[in-house]
Amino acid sequence: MVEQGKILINEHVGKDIWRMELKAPWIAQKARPGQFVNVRLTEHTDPLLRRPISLHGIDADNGIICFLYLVVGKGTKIMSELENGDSLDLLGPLGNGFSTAFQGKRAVLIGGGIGSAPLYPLMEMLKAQKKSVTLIYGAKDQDSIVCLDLYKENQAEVIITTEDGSAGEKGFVTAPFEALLRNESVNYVYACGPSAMLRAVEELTLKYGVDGEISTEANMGCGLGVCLSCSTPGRDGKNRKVCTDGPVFKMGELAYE
Amino acid sequence: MVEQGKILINEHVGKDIWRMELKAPWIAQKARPGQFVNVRLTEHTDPLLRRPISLHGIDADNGIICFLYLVVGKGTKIMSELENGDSLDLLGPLGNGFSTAFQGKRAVLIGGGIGSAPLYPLMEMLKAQKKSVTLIYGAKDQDSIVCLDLYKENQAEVIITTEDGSAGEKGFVTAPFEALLRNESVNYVYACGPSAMLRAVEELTLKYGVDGEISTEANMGCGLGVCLSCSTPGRDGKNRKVCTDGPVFKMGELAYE
Amino acid sequence: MSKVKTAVKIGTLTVKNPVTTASGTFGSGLEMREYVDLRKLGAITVKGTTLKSRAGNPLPRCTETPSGTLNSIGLENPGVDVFVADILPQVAAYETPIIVNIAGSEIPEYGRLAEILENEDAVSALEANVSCPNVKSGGMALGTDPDLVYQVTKLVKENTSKPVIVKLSPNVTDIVSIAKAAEEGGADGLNLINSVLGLAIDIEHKRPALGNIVGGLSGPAIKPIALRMVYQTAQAVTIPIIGLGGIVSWQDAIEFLMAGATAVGIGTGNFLDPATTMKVVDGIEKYLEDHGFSDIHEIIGIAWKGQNAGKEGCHVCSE
Amino acid sequence: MSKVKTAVKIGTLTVKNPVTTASGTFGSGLEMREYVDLRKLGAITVKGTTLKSRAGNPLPRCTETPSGTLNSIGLENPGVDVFVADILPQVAAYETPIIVNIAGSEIPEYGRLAEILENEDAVSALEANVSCPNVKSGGMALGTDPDLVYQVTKLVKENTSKPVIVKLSPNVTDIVSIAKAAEEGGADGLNLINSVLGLAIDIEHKRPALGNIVGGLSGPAIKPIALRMVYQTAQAVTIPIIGLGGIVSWQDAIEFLMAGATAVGIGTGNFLDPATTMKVVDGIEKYLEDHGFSDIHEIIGIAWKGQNAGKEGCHVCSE
Ligand SMILES: Cc1cc2nc3c(=O)[nH]c(=O)nc-3n(C[C@H](O)[C@H](O)[C@H](O)COP(=O)(O)OP(=O)(O)OC[C@H]3O[C@@H](n4cnc5c(N)ncnc54)[C@H](O)[C@@H]3O)c2cc1C
Ligand SMILES: Cc1cc2nc3c(=O)[nH]c(=O)nc-3n(C[C@H](O)[C@H](O)[C@H](O)COP(=O)(O)OP(=O)(O)OC[C@H]3O[C@@H](n4cnc5c(N)ncnc54)[C@H](O)[C@@H]3O)c2cc1C
Ligand SMILES: Cc1cc2nc3c(=O)[nH]c(=O)nc-3n(C[C@H](O)[C@H](O)[C@H](O)COP(=O)(O)O)c2cc1C
Ligand SMILES: Cc1cc2nc3c(=O)[nH]c(=O)nc-3n(C[C@H](O)[C@H](O)[C@H](O)COP(=O)(O)O)c2cc1C
Ligand code: FES
Ligand code: FES
Repeated sequence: MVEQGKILINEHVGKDIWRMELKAPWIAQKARPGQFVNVRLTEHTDPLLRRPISLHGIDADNGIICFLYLVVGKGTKIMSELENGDSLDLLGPLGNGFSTAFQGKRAVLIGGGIGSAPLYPLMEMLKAQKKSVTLIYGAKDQDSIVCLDLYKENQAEVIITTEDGSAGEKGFVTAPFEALLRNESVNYVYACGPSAMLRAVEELTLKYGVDGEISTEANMGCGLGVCLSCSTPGRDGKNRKVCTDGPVFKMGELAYE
Repeated sequence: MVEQGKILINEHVGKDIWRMELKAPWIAQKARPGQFVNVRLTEHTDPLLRRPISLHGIDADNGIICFLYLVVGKGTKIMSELENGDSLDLLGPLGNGFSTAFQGKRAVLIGGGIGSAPLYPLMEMLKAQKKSVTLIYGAKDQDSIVCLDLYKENQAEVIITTEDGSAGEKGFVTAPFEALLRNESVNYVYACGPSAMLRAVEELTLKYGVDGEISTEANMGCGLGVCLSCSTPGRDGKNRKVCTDGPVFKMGELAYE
Repeated sequence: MSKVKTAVKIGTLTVKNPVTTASGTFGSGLEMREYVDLRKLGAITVKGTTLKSRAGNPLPRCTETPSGTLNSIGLENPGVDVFVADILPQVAAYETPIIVNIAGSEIPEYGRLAEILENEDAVSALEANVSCPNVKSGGMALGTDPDLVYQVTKLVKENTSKPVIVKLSPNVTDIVSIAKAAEEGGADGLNLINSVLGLAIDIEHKRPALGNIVGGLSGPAIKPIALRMVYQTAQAVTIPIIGLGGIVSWQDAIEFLMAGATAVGIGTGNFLDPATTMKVVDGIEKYLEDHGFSDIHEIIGIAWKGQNAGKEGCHVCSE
Repeated sequence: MSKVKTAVKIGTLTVKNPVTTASGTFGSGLEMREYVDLRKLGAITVKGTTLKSRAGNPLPRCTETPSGTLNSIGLENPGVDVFVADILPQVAAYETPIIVNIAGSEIPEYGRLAEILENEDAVSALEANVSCPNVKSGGMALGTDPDLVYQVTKLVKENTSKPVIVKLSPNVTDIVSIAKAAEEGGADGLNLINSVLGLAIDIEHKRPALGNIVGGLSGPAIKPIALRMVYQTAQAVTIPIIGLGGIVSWQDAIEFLMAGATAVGIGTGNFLDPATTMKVVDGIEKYLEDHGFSDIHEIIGIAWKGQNAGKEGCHVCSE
């Protein structure tokens, strides 16, 4: 569906990070955690393509969705310049979303940088299903850590790592994650972040025999499964479309070169 | 000069016609009636080229300039969507402008549609030089006639024609113009409007032996005299650049095919 | 129903309106059902099909350029057998003519593909994509050599009774000579243009932005190139042209029709707005009504047939 | 003064930085003095000059397309004699190397132009524009035939001691073969690309938007095409390339350098922001400093020389 979302809030929340709330009742009604929206930035032709942005908040009751986004280039810059009341052309919800039907109670969510965006609605859903949630949130530095209140409000355990040690443990998410795997019972793992992080997390889950899912990225042409720009090889030798077969894949499903 | 103008007013004043006031002290200081500004509409590349818009108001003391523009395509549409406080990238003032050093007292200004835009600051200048000014203003219909108060405030005589007769005389500017030429003493004529109108006006001035100037248009690439997109043949067989040799030319200077 | 006639013919195939999709930008059509009424399209042109399945090129396969996209998909597809068995019947259910885009890396493969598809009633026409390098002739694309284009066309024609469209590569000095070669080979129609060979550099990583290095430029950026080729070719051949390249609105489509295209294809435009095809179908019809035309043929080529047509000169030196 | 070395050579001509202007988009340079410090440019490439004066093409000569402009100026210019007498001395006062772009409608004219300009000390190099149709050979542009490009280059070389740059047309199947012909003819450098042949339709008037019908597409829209040609050509020749086509920022310029261009030209970019050349000069220098390079040559061609270079395949079919 193409829906014109109405911007309610567009605020600067961290280093180059913005949070946008939109009234988009149709998408809010349909969306599941892990899905994304393809955002059109202009009625003109530069920038041309839509930009995929994950759902960071889904409030079906109030018809509101939320994005958490990092300004990296011209598309996200345009987003950051929009004002309350402006409308934004949204195509979605797209993609498969996370599944929450795992055995056991304990889920570990791992977010690297802006990759934490889609984990918030997932945490809410897991909490609604009475699962216990630990978030491991890795970032460059203190200023890149945002929206933690949301987790605390929901009684999720939060472990922070930063590359420069300005908040939480110094280092990468893999250290506390391996400690958890070694010392505690973990039933399911969800991860979203840079591909190097996903690879490392995936190796640990395979090593410790824990199941889980990752949400991945690829440059997209269409987001609709028609262009094959996002086609990524799986371990079984078959390609998968990140936009429609993903962006969420089972741990170990994708091949890394 | 490239100056970032700050929008003070951007109001809808007639059928598809908008009036914009900008704080642009440098341009306001330098500009002469008949000059134009080349407006950049986006930092992206579509729409790509700047759009030439005449100076409809020049207030050097307060550092304010004014545009009167008709929304005809994507560039002018973007202009119409800008809000107070937004800034606009202005290149100018460009072009030669009108000359006001004619013999005698009586000037007739002829504006066709949005072509009336540059005539207002000209009228002000002529009035400051104690010339008497008659404006013949032709438009499609009543709703396309705007900003007449300005002329009345300045004690200029105003004659209106509309194609559908919804205001003033029904018909074209040429009828009252020829009546004037026939019955009264006219020392100098200025005209700006569609090229068919300019041609008709020019023929009449030649027929009645009156001097004057026209402000003309051409699709522009640069507005700076470097691309030769606007190069227009003169009667002497030599080309003229509308952007730097014009947009104002002497009556009879250009060749019409 | 409108009284304006919008049906056009490509060989023996009549389509109810001149709007189809650009191969590779609309999947099989099934993926777009949520956004597009497939029954309302003139025809569905499906993703390029090869004899054997192909995994395609390394990622990244897509990058954005000013008003364009560069892609290097590499003809990822399940192969013609899977297409015929699994996909074709589902698309056929929508009763819109299906044009199957075929590609081979050697000339005989085109004949084989035509032969296989000849048995499929659900296939309304074949579109031969000649933009791939011919392995046998040193790697230059098949579509850059009039002789090879002639051969491919002839071979496909010999192996099918269905209308044959030849989809030309724009990366040539003289599009008209290639178009004429296809016409002589028996083509029932032409499709122009395929994407324009381009490249982008990822300056952060100091390497080409695409995994495959070069890619095909598509989208509004190439519209003037496509229009020029349609304008020139339409005056030189008698077979109909499906014009495409950068169409994102009905106005763009009208430009192509006026330049001489008998039908139009929507490619990258689907990515911006998945309902672009529908808007173009409606927009063309409304344009014709509003301007008092009774048949779409009245505007096909009007830019050079009409009163206003001028003489083409050199844009550089006015010779 | 920065410690980074930005000087590059084209034949015997050394320019202090790699930034020049695209012929026809910067006048003689004099028109731009209000916006540009002419002394700060690597070189000024002036508007195309012909033996006799030319009035150019009918209006409209310019129209906008998505991220591009189509123009058909038709080489309006006062002729070489007026240029030499009236314009050249004024530009020379700025002490920046002047590259004179020359064009002929028959091959001998190129020789004559070279001969005339040979006497002018103020001229630092000649740039032969081979994009015009060759009247003698049926109207196809000179620059589409390797033999003719070879002949033109050789003739110009024979008539001048100054470095000779050949400016190639992108409207060819195989840019590398044309580039090699120029190199064999003795060219000291190449300029690529000239504008891409295109057309737009004015649907309101149902005719081509330009008075000349076809025009040259320039601006960001063509950047991927230009980069592809520079990338391919730089690997095939040993002479330096001035890369241009769609440069509007220093980042664009870095793309061209990484693709293998030794210098860059700014054309349509001057229309968007008359100070673009200055920003590109500064931006390149700053980029080099920020990334720890000491000489611009370290990044020239890095996209194919570097570690990250991959293998070029077919973007369509992954062959
Ligand atoms: C499924 C999915 C969900 C995403 N969710 C979020 C999110 O919630 N918050 C967030 O900040 N970012 C998210 N991203 C990344 C986001 O799409 C890119 O940062 C954005 O497209 C960059 O656009 P730009 O114009 O600002 O940057 P530019 O660098 O100017 O973009 C140029 C081109 O590259 C593409 N591109 C650049 N980076 C990426 C990337 N990482 N992934 C895919 N395409 C890219 C753009 O789409 C565009 O075509 C997501 C990506 C995917 C695939
Ligand atoms: C010296 C000069 C002064 C002008 N002053 C005014 C003014 O005060 N108020 C006003 O409303 N209009 C004025 N115009 C016309 C105005 O420039 C065009 O209406 C405007 O460029 C259209 O842009 P668009 O994107 O809205 O339309 P589009 O049709 O989308 O424009 C497409 C392209 O055509 C060019 N173009 C279209 N119409 C014209 C035109 N009439 N003249 C030149 N180029 C054109 C545009 O620059 C652009 O490149 C002036 C034109 C010139 C040359
Ligand atoms: C992602 C993508 C995939 C494509 N795949 C094919 C293909 O399989 N076969 C083909 O003939 N053309 C293919 N094309 C080219 C398009 O069909 C079309 O010719 C080109 O994109 C120009 O049209 P556009 O500007 O409307 O996209 C592809 C284009 C894109 C963007
Ligand atoms: C208005 C205009 C006039 C041009 N005139 C010439 C010319 O006289 N000689 C020439 O070799 N190229 C000419 N060109 C081509 C440019 O020099 C350049 O090759 C082309 O525009 C691509 O660069 P760009 O995208 O930066 O503009 C002209 C281009 C434009 C836009
Ligand atoms: S982005 Fe087009 S298929 Fe996934
Ligand atoms: S618009 Fe470029 S010379 Fe006048």
